[in-house]
Amino acid sequence: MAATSPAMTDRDFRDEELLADVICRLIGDVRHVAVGAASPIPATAALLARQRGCGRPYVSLLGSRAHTFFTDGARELFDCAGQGRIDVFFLSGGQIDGEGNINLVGVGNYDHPKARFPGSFGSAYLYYVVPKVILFRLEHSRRTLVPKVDFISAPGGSADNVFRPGGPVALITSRCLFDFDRDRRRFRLASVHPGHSVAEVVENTGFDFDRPPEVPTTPAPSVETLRLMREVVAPQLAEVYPQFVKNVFGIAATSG
Amino acid sequence: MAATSPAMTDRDFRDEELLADVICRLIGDVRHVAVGAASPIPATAALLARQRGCGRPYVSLLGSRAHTFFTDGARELFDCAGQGRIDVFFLSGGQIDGEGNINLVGVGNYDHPKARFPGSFGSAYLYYVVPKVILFRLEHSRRTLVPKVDFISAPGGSADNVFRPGGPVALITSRCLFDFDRDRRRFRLASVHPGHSVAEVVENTGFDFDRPPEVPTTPAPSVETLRLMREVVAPQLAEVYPQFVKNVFGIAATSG
Amino acid sequence: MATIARTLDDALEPIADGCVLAVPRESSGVPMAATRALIRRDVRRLHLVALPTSTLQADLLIGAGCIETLETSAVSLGEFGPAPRFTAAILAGAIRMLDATCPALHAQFQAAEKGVPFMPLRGLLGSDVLAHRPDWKVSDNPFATNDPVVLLPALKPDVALLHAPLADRAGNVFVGIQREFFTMAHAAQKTIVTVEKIHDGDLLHDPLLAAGTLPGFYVEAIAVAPRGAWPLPLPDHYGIDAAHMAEYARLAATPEGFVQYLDRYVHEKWAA
Amino acid sequence: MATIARTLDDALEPIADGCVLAVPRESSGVPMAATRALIRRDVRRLHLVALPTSTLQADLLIGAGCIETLETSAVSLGEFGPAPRFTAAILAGAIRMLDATCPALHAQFQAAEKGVPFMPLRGLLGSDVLAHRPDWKVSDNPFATNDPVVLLPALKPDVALLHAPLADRAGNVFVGIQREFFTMAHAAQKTIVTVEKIHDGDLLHDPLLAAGTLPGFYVEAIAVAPRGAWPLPLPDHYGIDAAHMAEYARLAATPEGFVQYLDRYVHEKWAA
Repeated sequence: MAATSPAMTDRDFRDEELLADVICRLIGDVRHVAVGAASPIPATAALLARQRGCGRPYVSLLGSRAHTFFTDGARELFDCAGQGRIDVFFLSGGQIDGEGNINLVGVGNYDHPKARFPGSFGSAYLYYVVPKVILFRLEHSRRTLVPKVDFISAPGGSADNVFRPGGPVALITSRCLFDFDRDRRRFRLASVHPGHSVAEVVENTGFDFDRPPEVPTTPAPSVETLRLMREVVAPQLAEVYPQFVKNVFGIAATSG
Repeated sequence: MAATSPAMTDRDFRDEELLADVICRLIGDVRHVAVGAASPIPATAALLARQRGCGRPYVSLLGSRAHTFFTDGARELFDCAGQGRIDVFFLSGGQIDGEGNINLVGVGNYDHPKARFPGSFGSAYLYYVVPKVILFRLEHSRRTLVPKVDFISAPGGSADNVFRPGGPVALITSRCLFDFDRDRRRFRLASVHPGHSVAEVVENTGFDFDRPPEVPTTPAPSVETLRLMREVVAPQLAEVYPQFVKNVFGIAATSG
Repeated sequence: MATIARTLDDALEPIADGCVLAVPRESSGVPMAATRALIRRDVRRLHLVALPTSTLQADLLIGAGCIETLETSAVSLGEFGPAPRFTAAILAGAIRMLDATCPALHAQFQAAEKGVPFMPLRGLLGSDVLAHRPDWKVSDNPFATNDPVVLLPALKPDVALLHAPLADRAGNVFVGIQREFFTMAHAAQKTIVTVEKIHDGDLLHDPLLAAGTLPGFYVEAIAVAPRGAWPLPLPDHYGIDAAHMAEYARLAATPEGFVQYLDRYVHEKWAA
Repeated sequence: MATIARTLDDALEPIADGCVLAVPRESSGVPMAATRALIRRDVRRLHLVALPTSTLQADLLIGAGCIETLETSAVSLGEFGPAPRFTAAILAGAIRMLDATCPALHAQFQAAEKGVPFMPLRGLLGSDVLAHRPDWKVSDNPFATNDPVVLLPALKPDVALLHAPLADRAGNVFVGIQREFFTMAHAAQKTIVTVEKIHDGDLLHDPLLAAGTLPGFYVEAIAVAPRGAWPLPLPDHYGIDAAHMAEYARLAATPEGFVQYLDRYVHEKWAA
């Protein structure tokens, strides 16, 4: 079914597949992963994790009818997270800064912005209560990864007296993977994707971050992982992300 | 269907039928009447009102599957009342006092009671928010209608700064009908049921109340009202009140 | 993920002595087979929360000595009269009673469901229900002036115990319009459900069934218990067993009669 | 009691200029036929509350000049890119924006549903979402020490406007798992629903349908609008019209293109 070449090697993968594989490892062994709107790569990763885990974790894709375990309306995701039942969620940002603050609202002054993003969605809540929030931003530039966000949709850390069981654990971009140290509120370069360099990451990152003396290369997805993604996961994604599945996996969307 | 004698006159009615007729008039022209647990006579009155009103008001009987318009679980009645959508509700009391306070909990000291009633049910909320609460207590004695209740499940009136769109409008007993004056927090004798007297009411009432110089007799239900109750309403009641329907209307309960 | 337990007793294992156990009202589907199994197991010191009221279930558990604290808005046998063991226990001071009012309990479960520490509620002010609940607080509504409002703390039971018509093998449970089952399962740490029968297929896949289905990830264990609400009703399935309720009311009127009832209907005839 | 309106315009009559209008998210059933009818009627100064987000609907109403205030958590066209008229209006300062976060809006509707003045919510502290909402307050949790919590005021829309699969002649509306429709209808003064078709029989009488049915007494008016969510999806009924969404994104990128879109799809072809 998947539009792959017959002779697959370890290098025959697309960036999206590498990122989904990385995110799948970050998800780990958990009970329930929820994926918000407009997040096709995290959705791929979550369904891959469920495929590998033989049905564990539960995966709820916002906007999906087939991949949802919610029957109590639009608020259930948030209630469920408030109950501590959502282990992993994904957030992005028009801007993300070195303290893990994310901006989904706009650039410049709030009342007279220079650019406007869609809005904060559920971030101003989920970032606080979901234990493992994985930040995801493909565009890795000084425009997106900034010293200080112009608007805090949700902060990377909170004062000690703020109820905050959740927060960021990592940031993945098209160039690299950062871990987040919650105590120090700082990112640390964890690995650089194949074909990219530490120097390039430094040059394109607007905030300071820690890095070990030796930065590993992000491991490529295995042949079996690629097969699972293309043959099993991709068709499941088509319901919510028809364009993405068509562009990345070459699968035509079925009509809704 | 109804077990009535063939030749019906105005006197051929039971006490329950008189009371249901009185309550039906108290209900008036409203949108939604809700009836709580263990209230067969108010339930008769509400269904009679709906029958007369050609489907208006909505009638929701707690515990009924056929007579309920609620599909959001056990809390919907209370939410609905909080929204101002329930116009009439019924409450009773092991004790009721002259200020309209009701006691559904017990007699004597709360921690060492001499008698215990089932409990306050929803009274401590509905009495405040439902505009027309009709108090209903068959036993009219100095034991039930007391100078001061031992436990206030819900007060008849509230301080000016308490949110209180609702409260009592009347108290109906086996002997008479009282109106309630919310401003003065006092009952006023409105009518005495056929076969009972003002003197008897005074003797059996533990609290002070107002009364006009001439106290009318509660009018008897019309032939048409009795027919509606017996032939149309009674069968509808059997689902929730099989014992009552059997005892009052002589209709055998169908199995559930 | 929910598992279909081999036996009812296996499913009930998480209900430990002393736990906070939430159960539903009579007209929603009361797990009576499970209740009898708990009495046979001789569970002790339960903090029973009946949302929002109870009938036979609370009375039976009280009579059998399983209850330390009862938190609810009312207990009676409805048309069959007062709840005799409840009344006797209160008069004897044998249980700790937390008198509530129905919407307050609903609000407390909803607070737990939403992961918020408390929920405001109108009403209550000036009542002795409020006066006897030091765990409930009066606060000023910050969005108005001179507007007191009651704040109720979130109620998070250890276990919610429910009876429903159907469950599938993935642990999804069809509860229909008994929506408080959702709130109870959301609020509780663990949820145990007895069902009339197992549904072949996935309850979430049928749009009609899905609308009344509690997803399996809220459910700890499921046991099949046909007529598991008996002698209480299961809406749309069976009605109350009026003759049995009358017999219970008669027997439970005395301690001796209650023991006879237990022998006849809990310990012997209905033993696993 | 709900009435089945003769025409869509008749049903929409309660939506007056300047009213607070609540609408649902894309994946629940957005009343797009009704939205086009409102634009044709040239409704003005709406305070639109999209629970919790919006896509084409808000963008179209903004572009057509119907919106004075927008209260929601995000507006975009999803896979089809940013919402161009929304973005342009914000940059031009043409609408008043109340930025929210999804669970805050849900909590505000739930407060109205429960008849309580406010609802607490976790999160939010330290965010600029909170900083720009003087109508939200920070309070101390009275059940703990040094535990700030945000309080959100009840949000009671004048009208909730929804699209659902079915309604019956008694005004009951089948909404399935789109439970936020319940909360919206409970919270709103009036609720107007467009439906794919009329169901013969009573939706409340079938136990399966009843579990997903909003009772008619919450509903002011119903109009039949087949494919009434088009080009947005109606769950379990039809998907999004991707080609149309791409065309919209392309045309609405400029004011001139947006006018062309209105002419083509709102004013002419689809006029009643």
